[in-house]
Amino acid sequence: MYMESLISFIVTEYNYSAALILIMIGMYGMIAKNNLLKKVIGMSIFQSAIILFYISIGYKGGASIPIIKHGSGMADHAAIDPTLYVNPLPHVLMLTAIVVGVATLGVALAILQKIYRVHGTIEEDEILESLKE
Amino acid sequence: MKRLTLFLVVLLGAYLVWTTQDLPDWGDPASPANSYLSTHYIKKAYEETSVPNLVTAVLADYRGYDTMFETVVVFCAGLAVLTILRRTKRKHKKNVKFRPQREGVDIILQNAARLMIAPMQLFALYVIAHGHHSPGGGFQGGVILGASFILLALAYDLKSTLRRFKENTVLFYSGLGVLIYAGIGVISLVLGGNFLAYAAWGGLLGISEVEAHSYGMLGVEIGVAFTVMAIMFSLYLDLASGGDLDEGL
Amino acid sequence: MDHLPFISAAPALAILVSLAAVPLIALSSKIPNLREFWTLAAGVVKLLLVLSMAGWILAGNTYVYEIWDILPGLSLKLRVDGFGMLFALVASTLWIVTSIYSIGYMRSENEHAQTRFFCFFAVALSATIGVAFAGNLLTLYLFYEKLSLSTYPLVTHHQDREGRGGGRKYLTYLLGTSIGLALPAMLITYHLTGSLEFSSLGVFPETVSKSTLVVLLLMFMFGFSKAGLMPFHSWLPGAMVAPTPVSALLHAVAVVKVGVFSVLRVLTGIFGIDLLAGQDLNTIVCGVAAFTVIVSSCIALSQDNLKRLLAFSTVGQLAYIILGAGLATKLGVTGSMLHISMHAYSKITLFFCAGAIFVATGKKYISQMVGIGKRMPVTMFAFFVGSLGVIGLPPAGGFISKLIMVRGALDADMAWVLGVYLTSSFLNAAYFLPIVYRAFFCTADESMFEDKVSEAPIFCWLPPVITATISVVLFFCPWLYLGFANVMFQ
Amino acid sequence: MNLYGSLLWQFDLLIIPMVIICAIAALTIRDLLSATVVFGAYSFLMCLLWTEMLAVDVAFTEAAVGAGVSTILMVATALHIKRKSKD
Amino acid sequence: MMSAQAPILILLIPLLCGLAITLVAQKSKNLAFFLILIGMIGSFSAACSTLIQVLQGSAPIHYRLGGWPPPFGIELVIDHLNAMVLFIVSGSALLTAVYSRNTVIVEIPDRVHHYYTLYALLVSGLLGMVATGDAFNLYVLLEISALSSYALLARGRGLAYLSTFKYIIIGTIGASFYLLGVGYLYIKTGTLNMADLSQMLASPDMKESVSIKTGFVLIIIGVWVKMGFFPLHGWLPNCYSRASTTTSCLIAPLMTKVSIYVMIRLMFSVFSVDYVFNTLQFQQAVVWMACIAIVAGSISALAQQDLKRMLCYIVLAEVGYMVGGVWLMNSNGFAGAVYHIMSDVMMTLCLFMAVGAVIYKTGDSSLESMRGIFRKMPVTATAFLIGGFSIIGIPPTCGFFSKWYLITGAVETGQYHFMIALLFSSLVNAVLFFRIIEIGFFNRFDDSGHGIHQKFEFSEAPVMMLAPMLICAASLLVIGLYTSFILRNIVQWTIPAGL
Repeated sequence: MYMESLISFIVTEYNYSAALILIMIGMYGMIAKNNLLKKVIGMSIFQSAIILFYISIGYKGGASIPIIKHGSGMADHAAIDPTLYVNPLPHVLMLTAIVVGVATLGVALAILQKIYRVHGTIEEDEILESLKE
Repeated sequence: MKRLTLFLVVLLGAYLVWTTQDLPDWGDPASPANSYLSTHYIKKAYEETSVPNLVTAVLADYRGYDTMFETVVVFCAGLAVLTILRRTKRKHKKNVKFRPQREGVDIILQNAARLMIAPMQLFALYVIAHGHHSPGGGFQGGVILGASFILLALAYDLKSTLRRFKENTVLFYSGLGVLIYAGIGVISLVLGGNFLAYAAWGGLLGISEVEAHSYGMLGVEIGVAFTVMAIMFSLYLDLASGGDLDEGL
Repeated sequence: MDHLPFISAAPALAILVSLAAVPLIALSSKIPNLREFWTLAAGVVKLLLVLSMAGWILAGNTYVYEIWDILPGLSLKLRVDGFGMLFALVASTLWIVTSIYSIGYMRSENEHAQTRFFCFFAVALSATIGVAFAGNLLTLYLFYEKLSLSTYPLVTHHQDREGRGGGRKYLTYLLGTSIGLALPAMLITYHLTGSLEFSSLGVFPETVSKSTLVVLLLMFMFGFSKAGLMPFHSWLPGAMVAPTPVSALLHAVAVVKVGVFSVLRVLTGIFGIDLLAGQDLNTIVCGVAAFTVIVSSCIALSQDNLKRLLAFSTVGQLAYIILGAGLATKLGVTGSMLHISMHAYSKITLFFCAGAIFVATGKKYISQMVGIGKRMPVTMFAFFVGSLGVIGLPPAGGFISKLIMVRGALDADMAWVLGVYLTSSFLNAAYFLPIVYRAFFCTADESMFEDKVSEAPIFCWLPPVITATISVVLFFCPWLYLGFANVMFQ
Repeated sequence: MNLYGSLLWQFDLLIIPMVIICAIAALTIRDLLSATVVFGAYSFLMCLLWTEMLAVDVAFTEAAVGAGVSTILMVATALHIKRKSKD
Repeated sequence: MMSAQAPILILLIPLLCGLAITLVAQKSKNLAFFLILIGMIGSFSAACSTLIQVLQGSAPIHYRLGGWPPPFGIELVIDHLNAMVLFIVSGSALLTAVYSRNTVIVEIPDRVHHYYTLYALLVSGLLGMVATGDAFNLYVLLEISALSSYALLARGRGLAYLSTFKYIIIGTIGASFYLLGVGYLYIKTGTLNMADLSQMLASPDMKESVSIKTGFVLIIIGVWVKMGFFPLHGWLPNCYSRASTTTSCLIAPLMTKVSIYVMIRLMFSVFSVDYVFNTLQFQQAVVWMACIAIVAGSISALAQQDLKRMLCYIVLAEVGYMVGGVWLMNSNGFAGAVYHIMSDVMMTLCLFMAVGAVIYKTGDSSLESMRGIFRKMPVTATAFLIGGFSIIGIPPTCGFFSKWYLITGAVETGQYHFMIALLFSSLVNAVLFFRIIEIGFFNRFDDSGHGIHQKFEFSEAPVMMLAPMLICAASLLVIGLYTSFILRNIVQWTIPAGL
């Protein structure tokens, strides 16, 4: 009984859980990693995991890609059955999020290169060491 | 410190995973997210905009304001990297220790690139233009366009690429793209509609309002493509050369 | 009060006059005579404005003027009643006298930054009048803070290390207590009563518990630390680093009296004397004040620096005034209001004399002043009259106010307060009279001054003579001030 | 138990562990160049996952941006700095 | 017709001007400055027009972007609260733009036009965040302002790159938390429009939902990261104090205040008073955290030897004021917080401008650089003084009145610890500013402890820096004197129902 509900939980929600686990991996990388590039990688993982979360929201069992079938044979203004197409809204939102992700990545990498040029290293502890001297 | 972070992260993760039991089942067509706004878009978008790709319709029209700022984000990132990294004086050159060295000229690579670039760009244009009917649109096409220039720079070298596509031109295109997008919005504003209300274009172009939506979207997708292409290339330029546009990877 | 309040901009004008003088003073910084003309002119105009209201006030009217609607339900408001009028009159007459004196003092000492001095002097005066005419507690607080800040450059005028220390102490005590104690007390009062208007009946409803009242009372008394109640008194001796005219006006009249005035306003206008007496809060007020009276007088006995002695004497006299109000009887409060003016004239005389001595001889310490009376008889005679006023002996005005307060103590059946009064007067006599005695009566070889020492410039000795004269005149006809004080209880 | 599993949910179960493994690997590999390449693989797997969830536009973008340009930018940076990481 | 379009013009004009700078002003620094000025003036006048419209009408202005009706398209919703914030944000951006004339050329000589483009983008991002009525759109604009601020902050002094990198990491965590929280809301309600969300969230089973609660917490944490609320504040002082003068003038006052606005908007326009304070039980804890933020911010400010760092810690303490005020759960505290948004923008701006002028003239930002300031730069010193008085809370500057309301709110709900924290911070601020005033007022001493009255060269900052600074200083007094007007006509309308 208990086991069954657990399995049902896993089966019905595993995609969300996967996204959340990835979010946590990314967050751990961002906070705990010593190497700044690793932090950036963690950041990208974090962001794409959130995108996964949103995409999971938009998925519909038994539906097709969100492009209306049209042209020959399909009446233009016939009533469209919403169950046939997956939810387009999360996709739209996540296109934006991907772009934001790459933008942030670019800026972070630029600053990273600058830091390397100034401090000669991108290990956080070494930078802090060099500041103390 | 690391242990503590790990512990906290695991704790937070476990809590968040636990909360998912409250969420609707994955893939449930009747979940609120899949039924409320989404149903409206699926039912009405084609009728209202004559664009069958729902993602494009929602992206460039219903939520066109978001997308404009998304383009601005790209533009902003390009400028940010430029402002942070770009140097015109080369006094710091000695500090760059691990500068990648280019050894010789790889003829196979160059010829392969030469063969590929033209189809790539053609495909990119197709992606932009056909975004109404198939997956794709300004972003994807723009990225592919940008990638074609990156490929050129990788196969040849940065300087010869820059001769074809000057840095100032890159910046000009990036600004131009956003300007096209915002300009379409402003013109609809001047034509008496709200900002980005493509329907206002109908009278000007002599087409129905529904068609005007479709054309408006094409226009903004082109704008997006300009900006994304230029900025993707510009990001590569600055990051690969460390900011002095001297030598790439 | 039967009469309707009289709506007029006169109180606001009286405040603005000295503010308006500030740009004029600043602009004429290159021409000292013109600069000082503006100062004096503003003083005279202010005095005339204040006097023009006196008749109506004596007839039992009040002037009301709403300056600005600053918070919903709480506006910046001026209201002139007898008590405010009394204080404003004291401050504006003494401003003129002090201006004359400071012209003499600053010029003969050749002080730097005189323009700044006169500017901030004018600002401080407008703040003082503002406190006097404040129509509610918020307005009072606003002008109170303005006074603290505008006097800082005056206290630290010399810009030396001593000045920095004194100034630091000055602001720490004044701002610290006003923000830390008076402001929250005001807010809690507002929360409890919904009003900050002064009313002779008090504003607190009966539901407020006694413990809350006690806490609020203490917060107000110590919050307005310009009143110098111990343990928040030590800024006053510290602030004596200022040039003498500043000490004279600010620490005999403006600053400290503003503190006392604020405390009295709160006691009579926010708490109300009926509440004080009824809830037995007056014992607390009297206890705190009596402690300060006795302790500060004892400290004054041991001082050698004349200005520090005067400072501690001021602390004692201020507590004396609060003690009078703490009796919570009509006579006690009348006496303490009256003592504000009497003490002001006497104490400023003493400060002027100390400054004149410093100008003429450069001496600061009492032990160096033996025999000075023979060289500077006018100054020292004024000093004598001033000290009589502080001690409370005829023929100086201080006698009258002290007499009324003593009668108030008898009325209130608080015999121990009577003891405090008498002890304090004895102590006052003990530290003042020896100075005068040794100044006049000493053998020739004891005298520390040579023949060439003579009176200070006329600008320096005339003002103390004037104030001493006023002090004596007030003994014979205190009716004006008494009238103002009595109006409060009609 | 109501299963709305995707068209290829077995496929889904195959990719998700791989994505997680790639994510962990990208964070733990000490050679930064390898880490960025593994990160490129992560992006690509992610893109597959989205395709399989019928988000074609997003997958297309991620293939071009995430697996393509982002990886190039990271490689470019990794080549400009010391390749070895301490953790 | 134009007035109907005013809401979009507020952020569109700076955006277009920013683009124009990139396109045409590559060569000319003067043209870039001219264009940014045009953009800011246009934005400010549009904001004024919107504010007037809001004040005249009683209902909020809805602007449909693309002409689509609200839940389907994005809309701008402008009510009293954000009309006020738009006005103050565009106004201070205009002042900073004027101020930047001299500093930018000195501090970022090579990239003036890019700097100004990013400046315009940041401002339009902030304005967009304030104007929007859509939860996801807020995220996009948040990222625009974040990205442009990364670039602006990175071009700072000293270790600016390092602190900016930290800010990127922390800021991304914050923004992503916000995004995740919006995801939780979307998954349960299926909508992103704020008004629509609040209707959906009003139903009883939503109130009990764990995921909605999680969504709320994630969103609030995300916003707190952005405003630097205790204990998520570590990045802020380093980042803002190392920024260049113009950048810190622009970002330090605006970023935190806009985040506060976002917090208020989300708490009361998306969720409801009942939900935030009755269903969730965080109220006490948040007020305690605000108290700690205030006390910790003030004490850290006291420990600083650098003027800008000191101001940054004061900003942190002020964030505590506003968060605490909002979470006090009564109308006076809320009014105080909203009023404080307005006054705090102006007073931090005033102080940062004054300090910027000192740095511009002396090249030094330590406390000692203020020595002799009252003689050398009397106008700057006056502005600094007024700003300082306002931070301390001396009447009639506006800082006093916001404190008045915050304390009244604390007293009314019996949360005396918040009152004590506020008073403590006032006292510490008094010490802080009088320490500086003392340094500025006294000269060096000679051996006997007397001041050396050397002749200082009268060396005031340029007019372009002084004028905005003085306007700021004057506005502190004006806002203070018009408190009653502002409260009656604006703040009173912003108080959410049920508070």
